[in-house]
Amino acid sequence: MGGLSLRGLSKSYGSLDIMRDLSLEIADGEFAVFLGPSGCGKSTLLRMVAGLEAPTSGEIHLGNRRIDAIAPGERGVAMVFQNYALYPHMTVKQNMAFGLRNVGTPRDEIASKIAIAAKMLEIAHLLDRKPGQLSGGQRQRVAIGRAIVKQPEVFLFDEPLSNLDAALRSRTRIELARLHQRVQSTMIFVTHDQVEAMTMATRIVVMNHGRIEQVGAPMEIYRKPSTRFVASFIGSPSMNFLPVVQAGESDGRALVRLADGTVVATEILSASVPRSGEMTLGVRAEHVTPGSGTAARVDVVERLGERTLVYAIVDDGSTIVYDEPGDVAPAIGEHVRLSLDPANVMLFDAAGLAYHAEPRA
Amino acid sequence: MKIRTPSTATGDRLILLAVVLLAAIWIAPIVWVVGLSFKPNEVLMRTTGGLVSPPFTLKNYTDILNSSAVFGWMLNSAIVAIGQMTLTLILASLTGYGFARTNFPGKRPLFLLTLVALAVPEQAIIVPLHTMFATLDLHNTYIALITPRLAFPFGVLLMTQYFRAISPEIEEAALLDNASRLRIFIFIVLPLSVPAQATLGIYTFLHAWNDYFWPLVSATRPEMYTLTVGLASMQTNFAQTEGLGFLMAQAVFAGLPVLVLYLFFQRHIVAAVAGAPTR
Amino acid sequence: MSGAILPAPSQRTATTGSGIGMSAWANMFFVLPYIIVVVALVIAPLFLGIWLSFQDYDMLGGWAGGVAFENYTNLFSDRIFLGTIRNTLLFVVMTTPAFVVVGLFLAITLNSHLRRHAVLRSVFFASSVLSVTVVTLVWRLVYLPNQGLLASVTNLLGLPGIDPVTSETWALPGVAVVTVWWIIGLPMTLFLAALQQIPKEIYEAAALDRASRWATLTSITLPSIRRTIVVVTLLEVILQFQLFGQALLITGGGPDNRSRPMVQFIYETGFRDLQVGFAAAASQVLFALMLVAAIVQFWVGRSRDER
Amino acid sequence: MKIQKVFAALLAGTAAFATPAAAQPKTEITFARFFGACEADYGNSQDVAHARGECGVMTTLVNLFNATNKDNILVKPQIIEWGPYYQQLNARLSAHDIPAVAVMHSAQLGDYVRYVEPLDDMLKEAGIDAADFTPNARNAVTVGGKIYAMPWDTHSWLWHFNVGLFKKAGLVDAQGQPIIPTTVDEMIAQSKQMKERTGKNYIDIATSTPGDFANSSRSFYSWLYDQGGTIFPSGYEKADFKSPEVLAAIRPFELLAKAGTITRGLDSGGGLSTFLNGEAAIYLSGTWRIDDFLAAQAKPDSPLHEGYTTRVFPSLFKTQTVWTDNHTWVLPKGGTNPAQHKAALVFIKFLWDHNADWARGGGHLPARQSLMAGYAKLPLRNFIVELTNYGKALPHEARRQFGFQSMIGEEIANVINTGKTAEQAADAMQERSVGLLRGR
Repeated sequence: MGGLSLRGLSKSYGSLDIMRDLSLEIADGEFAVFLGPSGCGKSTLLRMVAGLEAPTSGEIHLGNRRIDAIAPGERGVAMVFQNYALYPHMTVKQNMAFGLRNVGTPRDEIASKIAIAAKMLEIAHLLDRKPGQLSGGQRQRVAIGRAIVKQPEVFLFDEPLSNLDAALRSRTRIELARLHQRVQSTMIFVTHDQVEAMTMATRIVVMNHGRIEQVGAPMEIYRKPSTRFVASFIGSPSMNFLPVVQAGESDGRALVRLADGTVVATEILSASVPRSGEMTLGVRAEHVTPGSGTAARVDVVERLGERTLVYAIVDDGSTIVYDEPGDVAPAIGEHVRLSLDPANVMLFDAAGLAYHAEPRA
Repeated sequence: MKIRTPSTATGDRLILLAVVLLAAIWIAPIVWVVGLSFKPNEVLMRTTGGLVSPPFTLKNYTDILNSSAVFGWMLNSAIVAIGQMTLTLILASLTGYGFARTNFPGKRPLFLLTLVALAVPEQAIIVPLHTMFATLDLHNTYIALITPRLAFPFGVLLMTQYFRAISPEIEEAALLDNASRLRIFIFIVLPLSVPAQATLGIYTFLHAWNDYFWPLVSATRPEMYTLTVGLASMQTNFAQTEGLGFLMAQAVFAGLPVLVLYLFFQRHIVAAVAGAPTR
Repeated sequence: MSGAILPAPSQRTATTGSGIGMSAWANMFFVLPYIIVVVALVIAPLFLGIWLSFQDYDMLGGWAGGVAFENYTNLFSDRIFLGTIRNTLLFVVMTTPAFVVVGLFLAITLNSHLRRHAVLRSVFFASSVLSVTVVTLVWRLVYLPNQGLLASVTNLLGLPGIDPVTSETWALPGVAVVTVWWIIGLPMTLFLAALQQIPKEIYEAAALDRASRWATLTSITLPSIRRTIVVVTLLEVILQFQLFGQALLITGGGPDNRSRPMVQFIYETGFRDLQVGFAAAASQVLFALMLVAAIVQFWVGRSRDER
Repeated sequence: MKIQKVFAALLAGTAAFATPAAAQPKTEITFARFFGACEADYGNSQDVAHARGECGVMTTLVNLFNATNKDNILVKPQIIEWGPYYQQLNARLSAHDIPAVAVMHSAQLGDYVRYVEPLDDMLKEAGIDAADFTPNARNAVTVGGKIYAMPWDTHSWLWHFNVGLFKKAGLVDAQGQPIIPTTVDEMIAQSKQMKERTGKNYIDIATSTPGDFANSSRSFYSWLYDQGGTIFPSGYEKADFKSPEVLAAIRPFELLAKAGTITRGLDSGGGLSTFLNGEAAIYLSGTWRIDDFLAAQAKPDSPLHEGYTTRVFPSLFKTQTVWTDNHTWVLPKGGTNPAQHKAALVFIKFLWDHNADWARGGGHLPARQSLMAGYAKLPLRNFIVELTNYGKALPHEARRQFGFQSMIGEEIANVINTGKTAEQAADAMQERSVGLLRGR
């Protein structure tokens, strides 16, 4: 029932194109996260689904209804705003009841729905307070509660965690994931924080400049980013990018040479890689191991507890981050040699398109 | 940076001192007015000083209260002021919301019209306005006393600005809560604009209550007089020299209801909406 | 904050069509009643007034036909009238900043639930409830040469006497002081209402950032209510252009025409001397000045808005 | 329109509360006047003989008439503050909301002449004998040979003396009466002597507000007429302020100001209290103040207790004339139906019969010659009773008399308060008179 289908959506303000011909299917019950930097159009997309903005062209379907022409309140969606947008003059209870009253829900039904939601969100003791008397986290819960009581087919979240402190944010992430398990509704969550996307999403939609860069499950996007943009946006620390030139092939797999002359083997089919042009090698920190290979000098050491990140500078001046598995990290200024895991390096062409390793048959 | 705490305390005291001094300047003439209103007129012909020394009298007030018409005038003033205030608030709020948050063909020119109307001085239209109401045979009615002031462009401008400052997300939330535009206006936007409503309300009430020239030329039948016109009509031709105490008593008498209204309203100006303590 | 992320509401709805709630045409009903009222009660009389300004029309003597621009040419060769333009502009320049600064100061200082602040607010509002007749009567007592309160104070302090009633220099400032005293309540109240819209959290954040009082004022309070400052300035300019009663009743426009405002001129020519057409022409000049002032201010306020 | 009707219907209910219960089928006539309302003191009193002050006399007169008239007439006063009275009247005339009887200053009559009924025949019909008008009153209500109003009084311009100060200054004659100056030089000399001997100002005049500007112009007109001068030597479409007579009528103020013997910048309250407190020797004011000062004189603690007297504004030139004005009653055209018209005549006849009460209680000179002898017997009135023979006003043909009064008064106030010369004032008057007479 709650599958969402966006078909050929475009949005422009005057001559300014925000979004061009965007299509996307979100299955019923999915937790989809729209991820991208600010200005990428993810919020606009969400607002179009909500009905707060009209697409310049294109269609939006929810289940088997086309909803892009109907009023926001009748679409069967509920939204949690970045600033929560609670009604400041109403108590928590009134905030939650407003939407139900508007559609003429019987009084006792409203009361029971609020009671259930309040219990679920542990805000039952706050029902008679006004938003001004609540903490940020409490407001957040009320905003979610206001959405829940409407039992929408689709929940829309517009960066709802960005105003919370770090501890509260991670707790809320878990609660939202739990909530999704429980209500089983479709959820769309907009964020620029890849951690939120990775932790909560069943599917991530990475957006940039009004286009979808990639759609996929979190680990798929993490492992096989389809563009350099996606690769850089996902993962912490950010992926290492090193300029390379092609150095022929070995066994049908591409070889590339780093700036210092080190030749790196990859598992990428050389046939798939364009022959000419500058290339960039991408490799994540956990796939760089110290020991042999490219020479580098340790610049910064970041101890995160469960892992230690070492930032080392290669000859050509670029930085490589790698995981130091052991408890003993190298000293700053120490010279190390780094090898890149051939199975996990990827290449990007000048246009940013990614080429991934191909498992051997 | 380092010595902020003591300096803030000193600053607080200095500012309070300045405000209290200013308040003293502000209240002195008012005290004078009240004081004069309790002095016999004959005494005031010679001197307007010596407020604290006898003789005192209540005659200035009893003279007002003994006028059989005075409560009728007060009722008229109340009807006119409340009518004008209510209608102005409704008009200004609706229009302000329309300009601030909705869109429709011709919005820009219509808003410009409001700005133009803002700059029209009262004196420029009072003669044509009087003629118009005479043609419609509406003088000596409440309609004539109330309607000419309803076109209050400043009220529209004020409400427009105020509505613009309300977070649009709140309205969007209401939109998603399936509220109609009108419901949003009534249940969300209006309650949120209480401080502005109270301000505009006090101002229009005060303006209507103290208005003199228009009711003077429009309400010519004594039973339609407003309080200002009625009280002024009681003054003798030499009121300023012979009836100073009486004049002052009239001022206190006419001003008191507005002051009471302000005391009532100011709770809403410094309102509970945004001003509620966060802790 | 949201404003930075979301496009301005008008912009958004501009492309909306039937996307949100009501249709665009239906939204016009929000403003329609007011537009009808303003056209009937301001614009129509205004045009009648403009027509009158081209007539030789005496209130009792009757209508003597059109005179084209004669009323206007007469106006601009009338020394008294030109003096009233000067006085009016000077008065606006004197009072408007005072209203904004004093009003703001009072609003910011008294913006709290403290009981003593509520009392002080009432004090500053109380003078507004008096009619102009009484206000001027009391202030004439203050300004009375040699015997008045002001004279007593300046004598006591050994200052040179300031005599607003008979001094060409002090007449207009004297009227300005009375005006600020009389109706400071309005700007104060408007600013108070605006201050109520600033979320408390911002101040708490500033306090955590150990922002000084001055920094809080200049970087939080003032920017947050900038629109209201523009609106109050606009209102005060519009109101003070229409100075009338205080000048008429304190100085009568004198001495030597130094405090006669335009509206007094209009009143005297129109209602006392019955030259309705001539007064209408003077009204149009006032209207034009006010319109220019309003547009300039709106434009200044707007261009800052867009930055 | 529809909304208005609904609204009107809604309000009609409320209006009913404010409107007194409908009267019996009486002939109601509206009666527009200033003079104030004083219900508190006079309520329903009909004791005209003991009423004091303009307000008291008018109130009791109307009460008496309503209670005693045999024609079932009800006079409904429509009382308006004096300041904006004529503005309101203009508005009423243009809105065709016209009172049956209205008070009008004779100085205004010229401007309104085409809006009021000519009364020659009606006065006869009402039984009012126009031959009994004083010369001044007759002049005041006659425009182009026709009578347009019933005169009610003459009020004029006086010097009120603090006799005690005059004694102290050595300016009294053998009888202890103030010596009245007869030339400008004498007056200035007196003023200097007064200042030297008593330290007090010689002339006390209110000059700071529009209401006070009349004080200067009344004085100006008086001194101008004393010289046989006029500001309209060649028709009423052009005023002339360049004549020697005009300058001579302004000059005394310039000289007094230079001598520092005239009060500066006082408003009416300040002027009055200055005199009542014995701070000035001569107070420039009208006939209406005599009774107040007599009352003050009677009080032992009053600075006037040593003596108060009054004289017609003295001529410093060849003849004695003085500025006058009059309260009159007019019947505005269209204010009555035939029944009301009759009633209005009955009412003004009643007023006519009570003119003596007005003169006594209101302090003005009566409009009836036959009452003059009786009036002269009132305290101090013997000094002023003659002025109804020689008092003068601007001719009715002169338009904008209010405007001229304010303008002249303002310019003379400038002479007194800011040290302008008589020539400068006259030039300004000349310039401003052009604007006043422009149009129609």
